[in-house]
This record gives sequence, structure tokens and C-alpha cells, in this order.
Amino acid sequence: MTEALLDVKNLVTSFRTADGDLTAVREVSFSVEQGETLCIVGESGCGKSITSLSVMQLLPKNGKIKSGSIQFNGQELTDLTDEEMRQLRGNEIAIIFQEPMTALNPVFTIGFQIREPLKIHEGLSKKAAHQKGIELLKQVGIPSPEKRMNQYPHELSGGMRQRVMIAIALACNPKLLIADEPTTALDVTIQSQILDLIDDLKKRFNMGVVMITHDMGVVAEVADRVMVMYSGEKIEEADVETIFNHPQHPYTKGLLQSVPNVDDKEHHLEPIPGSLPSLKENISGCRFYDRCEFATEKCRTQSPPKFEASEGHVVRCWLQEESTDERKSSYS
Amino acid sequence: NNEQGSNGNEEGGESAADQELIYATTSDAPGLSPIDTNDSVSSNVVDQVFETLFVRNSDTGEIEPRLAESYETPDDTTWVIELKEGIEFHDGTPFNAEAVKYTFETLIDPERAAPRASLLAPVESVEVEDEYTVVINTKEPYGAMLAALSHSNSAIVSPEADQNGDINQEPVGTGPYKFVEWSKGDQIVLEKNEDYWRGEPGLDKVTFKVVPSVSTAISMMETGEVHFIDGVTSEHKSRIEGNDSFELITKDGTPVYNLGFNYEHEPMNDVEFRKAVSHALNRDSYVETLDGLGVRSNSIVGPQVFGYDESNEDLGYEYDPEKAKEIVEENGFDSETYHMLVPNRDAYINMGEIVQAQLSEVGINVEMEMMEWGTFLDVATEGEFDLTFLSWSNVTGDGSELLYPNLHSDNIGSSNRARYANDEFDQLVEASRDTTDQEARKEFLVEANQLAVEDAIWIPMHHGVIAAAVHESVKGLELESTGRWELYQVTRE
Amino acid sequence: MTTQTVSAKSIKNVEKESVFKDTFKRILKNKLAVVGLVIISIQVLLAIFAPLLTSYAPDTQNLSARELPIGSEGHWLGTDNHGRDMWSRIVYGARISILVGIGSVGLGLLGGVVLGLLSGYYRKLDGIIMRLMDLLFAFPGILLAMLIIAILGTSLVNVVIAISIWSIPNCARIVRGSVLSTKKEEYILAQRSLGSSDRRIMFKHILPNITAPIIVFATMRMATAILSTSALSYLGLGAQPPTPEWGAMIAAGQDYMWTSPHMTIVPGIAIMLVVFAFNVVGDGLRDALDPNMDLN
Amino acid sequence: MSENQAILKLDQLNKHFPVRGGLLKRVQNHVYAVNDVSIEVDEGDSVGIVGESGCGKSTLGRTILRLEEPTSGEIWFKGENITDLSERKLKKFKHDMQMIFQDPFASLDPRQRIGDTIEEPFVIYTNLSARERKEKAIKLLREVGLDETHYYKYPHQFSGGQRQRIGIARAIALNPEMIVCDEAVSALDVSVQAQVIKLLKELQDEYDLTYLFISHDLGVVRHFCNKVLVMYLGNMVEWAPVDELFDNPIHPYTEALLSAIPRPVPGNKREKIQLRGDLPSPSDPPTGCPFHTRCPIATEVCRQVKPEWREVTPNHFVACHERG
Amino acid sequence: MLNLIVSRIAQMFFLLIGISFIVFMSMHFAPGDPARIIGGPTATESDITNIRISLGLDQPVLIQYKDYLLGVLQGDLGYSYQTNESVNEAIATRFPNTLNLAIASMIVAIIIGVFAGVISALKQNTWLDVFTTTGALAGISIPNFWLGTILILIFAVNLQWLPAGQLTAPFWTVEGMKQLILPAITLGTGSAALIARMTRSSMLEVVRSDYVRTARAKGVKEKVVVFVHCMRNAMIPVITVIGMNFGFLLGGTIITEQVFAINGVGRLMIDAIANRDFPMVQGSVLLVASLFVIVNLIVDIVYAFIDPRISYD
Ligand SMILES: Nc1ncnc2c1ncn2[C@@H]1O[C@H](COP(=O)(O)OP(=O)(O)OP(=O)(O)O)[C@@H](O)[C@H]1O
Ligand SMILES: Nc1ncnc2c1ncn2[C@@H]1O[C@H](COP(=O)(O)OP(=O)(O)OP(=O)(O)O)[C@@H](O)[C@H]1O
Ligand SMILES: [Mg+2]
Ligand SMILES: [Mg+2]
Ligand code: NI
Repeated sequence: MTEALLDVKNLVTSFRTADGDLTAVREVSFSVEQGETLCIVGESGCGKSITSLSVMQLLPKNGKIKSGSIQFNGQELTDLTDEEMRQLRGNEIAIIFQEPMTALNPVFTIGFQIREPLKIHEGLSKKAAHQKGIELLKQVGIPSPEKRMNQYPHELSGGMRQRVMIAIALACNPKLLIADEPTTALDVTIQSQILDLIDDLKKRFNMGVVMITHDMGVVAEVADRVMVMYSGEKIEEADVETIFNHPQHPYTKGLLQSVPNVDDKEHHLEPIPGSLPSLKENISGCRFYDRCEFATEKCRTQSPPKFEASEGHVVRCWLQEESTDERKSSYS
Repeated sequence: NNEQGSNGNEEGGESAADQELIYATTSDAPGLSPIDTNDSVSSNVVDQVFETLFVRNSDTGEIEPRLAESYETPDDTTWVIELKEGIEFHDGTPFNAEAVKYTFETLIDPERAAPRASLLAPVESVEVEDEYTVVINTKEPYGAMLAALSHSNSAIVSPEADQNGDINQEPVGTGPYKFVEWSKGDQIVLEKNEDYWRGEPGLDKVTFKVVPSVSTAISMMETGEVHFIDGVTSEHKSRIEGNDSFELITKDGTPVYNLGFNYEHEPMNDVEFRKAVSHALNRDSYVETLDGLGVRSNSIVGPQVFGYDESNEDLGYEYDPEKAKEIVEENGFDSETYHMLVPNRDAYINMGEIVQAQLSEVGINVEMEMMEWGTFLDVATEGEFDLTFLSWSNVTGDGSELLYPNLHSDNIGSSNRARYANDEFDQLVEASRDTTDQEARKEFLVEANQLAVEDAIWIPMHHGVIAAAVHESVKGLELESTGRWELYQVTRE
Repeated sequence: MTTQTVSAKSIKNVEKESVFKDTFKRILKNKLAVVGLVIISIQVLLAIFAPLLTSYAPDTQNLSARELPIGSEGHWLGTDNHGRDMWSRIVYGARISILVGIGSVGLGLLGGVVLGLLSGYYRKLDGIIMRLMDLLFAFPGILLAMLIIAILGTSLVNVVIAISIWSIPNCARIVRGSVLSTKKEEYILAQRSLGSSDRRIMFKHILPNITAPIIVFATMRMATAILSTSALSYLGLGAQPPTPEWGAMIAAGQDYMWTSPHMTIVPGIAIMLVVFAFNVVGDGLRDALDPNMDLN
Repeated sequence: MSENQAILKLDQLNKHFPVRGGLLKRVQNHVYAVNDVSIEVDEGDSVGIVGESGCGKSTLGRTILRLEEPTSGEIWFKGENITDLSERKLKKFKHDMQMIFQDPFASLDPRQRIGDTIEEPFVIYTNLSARERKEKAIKLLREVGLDETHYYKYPHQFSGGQRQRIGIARAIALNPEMIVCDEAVSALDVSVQAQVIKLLKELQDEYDLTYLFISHDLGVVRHFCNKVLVMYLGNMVEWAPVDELFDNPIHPYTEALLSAIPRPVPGNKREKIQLRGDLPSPSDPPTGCPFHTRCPIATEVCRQVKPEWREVTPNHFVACHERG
Repeated sequence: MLNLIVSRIAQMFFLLIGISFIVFMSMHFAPGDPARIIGGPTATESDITNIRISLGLDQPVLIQYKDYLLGVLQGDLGYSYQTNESVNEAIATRFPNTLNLAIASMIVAIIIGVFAGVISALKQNTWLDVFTTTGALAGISIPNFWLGTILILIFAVNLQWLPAGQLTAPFWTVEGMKQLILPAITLGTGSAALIARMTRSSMLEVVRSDYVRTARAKGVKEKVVVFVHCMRNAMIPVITVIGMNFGFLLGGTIITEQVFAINGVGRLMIDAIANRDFPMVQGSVLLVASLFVIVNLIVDIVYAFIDPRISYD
């Protein structure tokens, strides 16, 4: 096994809030290799963004990585100083955020914002950075890039802005690209353009990509491997085929059942009853317990460990216990 | 040090600046012409630039000639005045009978609408007899003529300057100081009149600075930015006295501060009410709050005013709250709340607060309303009050000039804000005005005063003490009991 | 059914409390605001129990005990230039400042809220009302108050009126802004699609939802009102003597700065504390009422 | 109640928003939000309205409910022309048309208890006593899967799905005949989305409701609707029964839209029809066919002439020069 | 931009007419007769009548207003009742002082306010923040007439470092600056505090914004993040406050000029109101109001430079 580009182990991130600590990410582990796309899926509030921000060390002021390790290219990110981390950001690791409308600074030109990483990390002169910026804009498919360089974000459409964000992220040829719901705010026609673009660039530069989304369609389209999160925990991880065709966790199954299929009229929608538990709730057992139709007494009281359903297919559910007893993973 | 004079401009400059006096005034002068103004701020400047025919000797109270040489009264209605010769206005116009005639005629010209035209209201005509003799004819005998002619507002102006320019902006007189510049709201600058007929004045330059707050003015005196302020009130007295480099100059003055009534309102026109008020007021303790800057007297015509007589001190109604309460209860004066109009100025506020508190102790309820000076005058003249305060800065120091405008029925609707009308009193005042024999005049005034005090027409709160603070370097400043001062003799060391 | 209503009732109380409690809890987290609340409470207590807390009436003079310094026997805050007890004057002054604040802010709110609602809700009225507000707005506040007092005459009541008129444009703008943004909210649209009348929408749905900015405005405005009243009294346009209004006390004491500085300093500190208190509480309320604020 | 009677008929409906500006705030331009929309909706239909953001879906919905005044055209509801009815007369019809909104966090008055929110329609339209209203409200709460303990709560105490149920309860309170759902499920997580869709379907069966279902999620539309209207830049593009539209899209825009949807089937990398560029501004729409700037098959005619609205196959309408 | 300026000037024109009307009418209906004030306590009824005629006060009010307005349109603000001084000149001589004072205070306020606001936002919840925030709140709470008196007491009287009052020297001289310090601090404190509060909250908001996170994600240095990416955005609401505050400041000059014996428009105005000197009141109010409008126009223009999203065409 080649060394992973990004290796996150037992990440725990929590927030200080008015009513005590709130743990948003619980013991999450995953890894990404070069040229691989990992999709993180899960419903709103399950901790997808916080996981990615933890990697970037860009958590909100009240957030803190409590424990766990984040290794990037063999380097432990949690040990880096602010300055060392800054040198990595935008250079080795880049991120694209969900909201193209607010992620760009409204008072600076596109040119200014795209030149910035080039000047910081590559040490380019303003002129050279300008040229490179134009190239980058061309690369992400923006027409008449020279003109765009002097425009302000508000003069661009949402799709255009997201392309600019991507161009900025790609400016220094990062090894790892994190995309946090990059297309959620966009129309489907634009979404497909952007997804294709990311996929294309990934292949070209052999980047590792962490794609965060809640759209199973997007997952099916771009992912190599999929990690499903529920209420701050990773509950299942496998390659994309396995997740869609042999999901093991009842939540993953439910999720797939809830997605209406455009092509299949007869597809029977089967919603998961109930709703997400609050992160504040202290649940000793499985966090999916009260929505799960297979729940047992054990599920209520004991948090399930990770079971390996098959090679590279990790599931956190007591249902796996009988079938995979012998393959029980070492972390329990 | 004369040998070293060449040593540096600095020193030279300093000694020149040494003869500069800066006076601080709380508000800017509305104008600088004696004809067109009628307020003390203006007259402070006017008094340095202009001169009157007569002046009142501040020590003896006698009226002496200034620009006049002498006068005669061949009959009751004729005044023949000889003028001094060889005097020139600052613009070179000669001072002569023509100038006097011009000044007086302008003053009483309705077109000019001079605010103090009433000063010469009894004048029928002014004639030039010869270059230096002028004859004034009056419609009826005018006893206070000399006092009127010594009033700031009857100072003689240069006819030339008035006809060709605006003497209200650029005054031209015969006085010891010449007008230099006036930056409105900021300062007025005068310089010495080298050709002054009485000899060069002591100061080279006089600046009248506008400093609205007295505290600030005193602070500026402490920092040396101001040398002289007047109208010092008791609250500032100890601060000034506490500073070794200041000198507080005081002089008993002519102003009278009184509590007045509206005679058109019930029950203020009832003498019982006024008596009750008189008995209720502890004026001794009030005057004590003035810390020496006020004189207690029962007489309305004050000790420094012509027409005052010691004997009048025994009149009036002493502090006796029990008696006051009795009267109040008997007459039911405690059944309503009276409206006391108070001008928004320190001295009156102080008075008002004390009077209100003392009246309430005997059951007379008074509600104070403070007003800006301008509004106050208007409202008071309209008679929209029950009780009010007013002071009369008697510039001429003549009792007639106090009693006639304030309490004579002729002036109801204007300066007789009390709307007091009493035939007997009117006759006495008229007699004091119509008579030219000063002794006889005094008799009338004493009698009128007696009547006024007995009737408690006004309750005199205190008689003013003129107080000024000067920097120790200022020498020779003398205050007149009217509050006026001249800078002619003043020098700085 | 009966058991149901009973349980429903108990739920009701719990919930009602919790909304109120929530804001209160948030406020209590803000130390500065707590200080402010304490100061205001003290002021209110002083105002209510003034007669019990003082041994002299605020306008009782004693001309033989003038300008006693702080710490004098029987007058722990000293006396003023008429021998009046400073402590009673301060305590009764607390009454005045509270009343003036409430009066002027209340009147200002009344005008401002109605005008703001109308102009935010009805586009047609918007132009006229806002131009009118601009007109008032272009006057520096003190000047506007001075002009109004020049017309109405000098008195504390007129100061209240003047300050409330001066508050109207500010209040109207804030309300209008909130109405404009609230009007676009989907729940208002929902209400319109149900067929609610304009009146009902304005007063039952928009108004309750913009109380937060109004409350914050009112609290902050209390501070401004108290400060302005004292400024006007200082200029001699407000409280009439012997009313123990703090600003008037400063003005009166100013001439005694050098001999009896406590006459100025004590009421100055009183004003400052109270104004400070309303400002911090206003600030605290704004944060507490803003659900987007994360507390940390 | 007879089936297949048009409950709603739109005839050449237009809604243009004036854009003001300049010195005197004069109208300088218009946003052409809805242009010449004419469709007929039968009772019991669930009509899906799809299209990209800003294409006028919401405006169409609101105009139908007369929340916006139509610029021109006619709206017929239950056989009556309601285009110019006064507020007062309209009330009768508003009673029968309700709306469910997109944002479950914005569509409930945050200062009003859930009970009051649901009773609001009764307060406006009926004279029921407080007690009767409460009974009805609790019944409604049960109907949408909540219970009476929620009656006194405030909106912020609910999850998105629950809030959406409350919105639904309010909308069905008066037994309306037609409900406009503006992105009613878009803001919900998939698992909850499925719950709400299921609820809406159940209610339709129970009350014979007609839905105008505005959505940009074609998957949901396919699942939920029986007819679909595709809009582009305020114009009708295609209008057909749902299977017909998904199986045989005619308009190139519909085609592109369908192909762009990511399918939740891994490994199924289909050829997509990529559209060039962005949506043009609705205040400066292209001449001719509004889609010609992005259309892969546009010709000169498309640039010049606006295509006619034609019935290509029975019940399948399209506006395109090249196809059909 | 030109469009904006033209429309604002048109707006100002109507605004000023409105204001002049309000002031004119209110002055005329206010108690207090200018003629009587000029006449002084001793004037007789006929004196007063003469004065009234000479001032034109015997005409119907609307005619007086019309005449006045015609004069104003020709740039003539009339003549003082009190001193007969031309109002234009009276204002021209005093305005520089007021402007100096206002600008100096504004500078003090902006420097202190922005600095304090930024510091306290960056050091949120530290003692420095608490100190600055408390200071800012205290700053708005101090009555400025009181502050002025106390500053004079300390710095002019006791320490003798600075003059106690008046502006006599031009502001660019050392003397002039010394004279400006105390009044500028007195007047500027309240505004500084407001600006500090606004800067702090606006800064806090900006610091949390998505685009600042983007900047950090690009690896931008923290200093640049704060001073380039945050500052410009954070200043947008602050500028509005500064504009609004100018009105507050102009109002404040009335009191500050009184305390520090400065010969400015504020004092001119207060005296004029007290003396019922209508033309002077009108003139100075119009001046102050136009100044306010102009400053806000400038604010709008600055706005457009800072925030590209705003265009005024
Ligand atoms: N600054 C914060 N303070 C407290 N809690 C926070 C903060 N930021 C996020 N959270 C909580 O952390 C949890 C995880 O948030 P996160 O943004 O990772 O969700 P997500 O999976 O990205 O959801 P979405 O799909 O809506 O983006 C949420 O419950 C949220 O409430
Ligand atoms: N009140 C309004 N004034 C001016 N323009 C408006 C108004 N409401 C909507 N528009 C414009 O009309 C067009 C259509 O808007 P609409 O909200 O109907 O689109 P939509 O299809 O619902 O989009 P989305 O999917 O984003 O909700 C848009 O360009 C919008 O900017
Ligand atoms: Mg997220
Ligand atoms: Mg919409
Ligand atoms: Ni004083």
C-alpha cells in the first residue's frame, strides 16, 4: 500500500458554546491517496465541513481539535506552527467552499484575489502573477479572462465565481484539494460543468480530492471511495460501488432509499423516520439508534465499534457483529 | 534696561505688549455706537471711544463737565451749555456745537429708532448758538437733564463719521482710545488716541475678548490670556481671591435688584400680599450668600443713587415668617401657585431659588420659570407673570431715572413691567423730574421712595456691588458706582 | 381531553418562561451588561424610594450650611450653594432622569414606530415620510431641541417633547429598515397568501418580529435622552430650578468648580453612570436578542 | 367531483418587474420574470414547474396566488377570472388556494406559537371560538405527524422537517383545492425530504388536492408530479405529462437539463449535453428564442424569431423551431 | 457618480428650502420679540414700533419668508437684527473656527475610534478588549460639557499645559494646535467611542466571514488578512457612522464652543436663538444642514470607492 496523501486518524473536534462543549466530529478516521477522490456524504450538520476545516486548521474561533492526528504527506499537521501551516495552505492543500456568493472578497478584483496565492507561495512578481492568473482562468473555462481580472465578484454569476474559486485553489498546483459542497448552490447544468472541471483537473494534476456533498447523485458520479457520516461519526466507508450496491449500515441503506431516481419512476421512496439527534445529546449507544428499524438493546447502550464488512469496507453497526465477528477491527 | 534695549526684539516687543490690556466679556457687543445700542457690553466699549458732555464723579456722586465747559439754566426749560474748545474726533472732525446738535437730534430722530431715545424725550430742540455754545430747549422742565447728558448713550459722535459710515461698526468719538478692528463674536481692538485732549492715555492697546463662560475667563486670567474681567459674582469670588496675582476691586454700586409684582394680577395688587412676601424673605441671609458682593438695604433708591436717604432704611417690613404666615392664612394666599418669571442669568437664578424656598416656608407657593434674557424681556413686558426679578443698572445714578421708567404709569406696557399705577407716586416722580433744583429734587425722590417702600411696590433684594478682577499688573483701574469704568488712567506694570 | 388541556397549560408556562429566560440568561453572561443592569436597578430603587432614603427634601435650603464638602456631618455628599443636601438632590434627580428618559423615549417610539411601519409597509407613503424624516434628520439634534424649546418655552416637559421629536426620525428609520427586511420574509408572504389584512400583518406579525431592534433602540435612546436632557438643562433650556435635574446641577455647580468641585463632579458621575448603564444594557440586549451571535 | 376539469387556467400570463433608477427613480427597464405563460391544470394534478434559478418559477407561483399583480394576461380559477378581482372578492378564492414555502426556517413567524400559526387561517376566515380553533389545530397537527404537545412551542424548537409539516398543516387548514409548493422540499435533507413528499402524497389522496410543485430537483418532480412545465428565462419551454417528458424530451434545453442530473448509480458515466455559458439576464433577454445563446442546435431563425408554442404530440407542448 | 452628485444637490436644495421654512416659521411663532430685545429693557412702545418697521417685521409672515427666500436664492442671507451685520459675513468669519474644531475632532475620533475598535475586535474577550469596550461605552456616556470643564481644570488651570479657551491662532501653527487639543478631545470623545464600537462589531463580523476564511485558506499572512482583507470591508459601515456622526459633532460644537469660548457658528446660533435674531438663526441652521448633507454626499462617494458593489448610475 502506497503511503496515503492525507491520513486522518481518530479526529475529534469540538466547540465551546454557551451551554458547554459540543463535539462535532467524533473519532473520525479516513485517508486519501494521490489521484483519488474521497466523497464525504451525510446530512446537514453531521460534521462534514468541520472535518474538512479541521484538516485545514481553519476552524472557527471557538472550535478546537481535541485529539487525533492529521498526517499530510507524512507530516503531522496538528504539530505545525501557524506559520508552517500557512505555508501549506493554498499551496499544498487547497479548499473550495460551498458558497460562491460569499467566499470571494467583495471589495477586491478577481485579479487581486487570484494573484495573491501566486505571490505568496510562488513568489511571482505582480506581472507574472497576472499572466498566470489569466491562464488559470482560461483553464477553468472562463471566457475573456483578461477582462475578468479587473472585475469585481459581484459582476460575475454564481457559476463563474465558483470557477474563480477553483482557479484560486488550483493556482499553486496543490496535492490535495478539498471541495466542500462546491456545487450545492448552483443549478444542475452549471453543477455538471463544475464537477466535470474538477474531475478533469484532478486527473491532469493527479491530485487527491476530498469532495463533500450530500447529493448521492454527485457521489455516484465523482467518487472513488465514499465515507458516510452521521451525527459527527463516520458510520460507513467503502469504495463507491460497494456503498451503492452493498450498503451495510441501515442509515446508508435508508439514505439511498430516500433519493428519488430520475430514471426510475417506479423507484419506491422509503424515508428514514425521525430526524438527526442534536450534537449536544449525550448518547452512550449508537447515535442512529432511535431511527433504526433493526435497533436492539445493545445498540441503545453501547457504541458500536468499527467492523470490516469486506476489504476496505468499514461499518459501525452492531448488525455486523454476527457476520464479521472474526474480522472485528482492532479499534474497539 | 534702556541700554540693552537693542539686545533683542523680544524684549522690545514684550514691553510694547506690556501696555496691552485684555478684557473679557461674556457676550459680544451688539454695536459700538452710543446712539444705536443700549446695553452694558456695548457701553463698555463706547465709554472708551466716546465721551459725554458731563460725567458723574464716582466719589462724590456730583455731576461734572467733561466735554462741556460749563452750563446755565436761564429758565426751567432751557439749558445753555458751553463746550470745551480744540477737541477733535478721531477722524479729525472738530468737536463743536454742531456735533452736539447732530448727535442729540439723531438720538431722538424716530427714523433712527435709537433704543435709548427716551433719554432725551423731553427735549424740544437743540440749537447752535455759536461754535462752542449749544442750547437745549425742553418741552417741560427736565430735572434729570444733567444725568441724562452724562449717560453713555448720549455720548457725542462724529457727525462726519455717522453720515459717511456706520459708527455702529466703526465708532468715531473723542475718547482716549480709537477703534481699530472688530472681529465679530471674537474680539474688539482699540488703540491709544495719541492726540487725546487730556493727554496720552496709559495703554497702547485694549482688546475686548468674548469669553462666554466666566469660569473660562478666570481660567484665561490664570493663564495670562486675559487681564481684566468685571461683573464678578460671589461664586467666583473666592477663586479670584485665592489667586495671588489677581486683585479684586469692588465698589458699592447703583444697580438695584428687586422682586417685582404684577399689579394687574390678583392678589399681587393687594398690599397685604406684598407685605406677607416682605416678611417672608430673609434678605439678610440672602445677602450673605452674595459674600460681600451685594448691599442690604430697605430702600429702593440705593445708597449710591441720587435721592437716597439714610432715614429710608427704617422703613419696610422686616423678616418675620410668623407674621407672614399669619397674613397668608388670613387672606388665603396659600390657595394658589404663583408664577415667578426669572431671567436665565446667574444672579437671578440664585435669587429665585432662595425666594421660592423662603416663600414656600410661609405657605406661598411659587413656580419658577426661567427664560432667556430676550424672551424674558418680551414676556415680562407683556405682563405674563405674577412675580419677577429685575435689576436696574442706573447708569446715571439718579433716582428719577430709576423710578420714572420702572414705576411711573406713563411707562406701563414698556419699561414699567410691574404695571404699577399710583397717582400720588406719579406726581412725586414727575416733580423730581421737572424740578431743576437738585435739593428739591432729592426731597421728592426721598418721599417717592418712602411711598414705594411702604407700599412694598418692589422688594429690593440687594444693591449691587461693582466687582472686577484684574491681574496684578493692571494699575489705576477705577470703577464707578454705575458699573462703568474708564481705561484712560489705566496702565500695566 | 381534560388531562390534555392541563398538560398543555403546563407546557405553555414552561415555554413562555424559556423565551424570556433565554434572553435573560444570555444577558447575564455579559458581565458589563450585568453591571449596567445593577446600576439601572439601583437608579430605579433610588427613584422609587427617594423619600425613604433621604432626610432632607431636595429643595430645602439652609443658607447657613452652604457648600459643605463631601463627608460633612448630616450631608455625606455635602451641600450645594444654597445649602441643599446633595444626596437628596442626586436621589430625586434619579427620579427625574428616569421619568424624562421613559417619557421622551416612549413618545419618540410611538411616533417613530407608527411612521416607520407605515413607510416600510406602504411604498407609496415611504417617499413622503422619509423625506420628512430627512428634514428632521439634517438638524443637529441639540439644535432641533433648542428650536423646539424656543417655540414651546423652557420646561422639563418641553424638553421631553423636544427629545422625543428628535428621536422620531432615528426610530422611524430603524423600524422602516426592519420592516423592509421583515416584509420580505417568507412568513409574511405566507400570511399574505392566507389573505390576512394589512393591519393584521403589520401589527400582529411584523411588529412582534421587530421588537428586538426597537428594544435595543429604546435602551440606547434612554442613554441619549438622559444625556441630552442634561445638556439642555446645562444650557438653561431644561429643568427649572430648584428641580434637582443632574445637568442643571452641573451647570449650577460649574461656577463653584474651584471652591466646591463636588457640586459638579457628583452629578456628572451620576449622569455618566446611568448613561453608561443604559448603553451597556442596550449593547448586551442587542447581542442577547440576536440569535446569530455565538456566545463564547 | 368530475375528473379532468381545469381548475386553473393561465392565459398569456406576464409578470414584469420595473427596474427603477436614475435621478427621478423612473422606470428604466424591466425584469421579464414571467412571459406569456398559458397552461391548464386539471383537478387532482400535480404539476411540476422546473427550470434554473431565476427563471421565474416562484414569480409564476406568486402571481397565480395574486401575491404579485400580473402585468397582463388572465388567471382563471375554478372557472372564474380572478385576474382583476379586488382584495375583498379575492378572499373567497384565497381560501381555496394555499402556498407552502421553501425555507422551513423562514416561513413560520418566529414570534408566534405553532398553535397560533396554524389557527391563523381560522382567525381570518371563520368565527370559530378559541376552543374550536384549538381542537381543529390539534387535529391538523396529528394529521401532519405531530402531536398536541407541539401546540405551544415556538418554531425554533423544531427541526426543518417538522417545520415543513407545520407549514403544510397551515396550508391545508381551510381544505384548499390547490396548493402551490414553492421548493417545498428543497431545503430538507434527503431522508426528511422523502418523509415530506410522502406526506404530501397522502394528503393529496385524502383531500383531492391539486399541486403546483415548483422545484429544481428533477428527481423529486419525476417522483411526485404527473405533469411538468419546463421554464427558461420566464418562458415556457416544454409542457408534458411527466413520463412523456422524461422519456422523450423534445426541447434541447430539457434534454440538457435531464442529462445534467447526476444519477445515483456509480459507474454509469453517460454522455452529458454540456450547455455553454450562463443564463442571460432576465432584464435583457435575447431576441428570438430565449435559449438560442446556449442552444447546441440553434440556427439563424432561432436568433430572430421567437418560436411558437406547439402541441407536438397529444398533450406534449414545446416551443422550439428545430425540434418537433 | 455625476448622477449621484447632481441628484444629491437637487435633494439638498429641497431639503434646505424645507428647513428654512420650518426654521422661519418656528422662529416667528416662538415667543420673544426681536425688536424688544434690541430695544432693551428701557425702550418705549414707540421705540419698539420703529425698530419693528425698520426690520420689516410689520409685514405678513409669508411675505417676509418670500423676501427672505428670494434673498437666499441670490446668495444673500440677510442682515442680523441684532447687530445689523451681514449674515454672510458673520458666518464667514466664524465658520472656519467651527470647521477646524469639527475636523480636528473628527480626526481625533477616527484615529482613536478605528484604532481602538480594531484592537478590541482582534483581541476579542481579552482584558484589552474589555478595557477598550468599557472605555468606548464610558466615552459615549460622558456629558461633553462636563468633560470640557474638567479638562480645562486639569490641563489649563492646574498643569498649565494648554490654553483654556478660544481659537485665535491658525490651526497649522503650534499655538493653534495647542488651542485645538482640548476642545477637539471634548468634542471627539463621543464620536471616537461610537466609531470604536462600530469598528469593533463590523470587524468581528468581517473576521467571521467566508471570504476571510478564503483568504486564510490561500495562505495569506495574518497581518495582510487583517489589514487588507478585513479592514476595507469593515470600514464600509464605519464610514456611514462617521457621516452620521458629523451631524452629532456639529450639534456638539454648540456646547463645546460655549465651554471653550470659541467664536464659531455654534455659538453664533445659540446667541441668535436667544436673541431671536431670525436671519442669523436661519443662516447658521442652513449652513449646518447643508454641511451635513455635503458630508454625507462625500461619504457616499467614498463609499463607492471602497465598495465596488455600489454604483450610482
Ligand atoms: N462555530 C460553531 N460553534 C458551535 N457549533 C458549531 C460551529 N460550527 C459548526 N457547529 C456545529 O457543528 C456541527 C457540524 O457542522 P458542519 O458545518 O460540519 O456540518 P455539515 O455536515 O457541513 O452540514 P452542511 O451540509 O449543512 O454543510 C453542526 O451541528 C453545527 O451546529
Ligand atoms: N420583486 C421583484 N422585483 C424585481 N425583480 C424580481 C422580483 N422578484 C423576482 N424578481 C426577478 O425575477 C426573476 C425571476 O425570479 P424568481 O424568484 O421567480 O425565480 P425562481 O425561478 O423562483 O428562482 P429560484 O430557483 O432561485 O427560486 C429573477 O431574475 C428575479 O431577480
Ligand atoms: Mg457544510
Ligand atoms: Mg424561487
Ligand atoms: Ni457664572
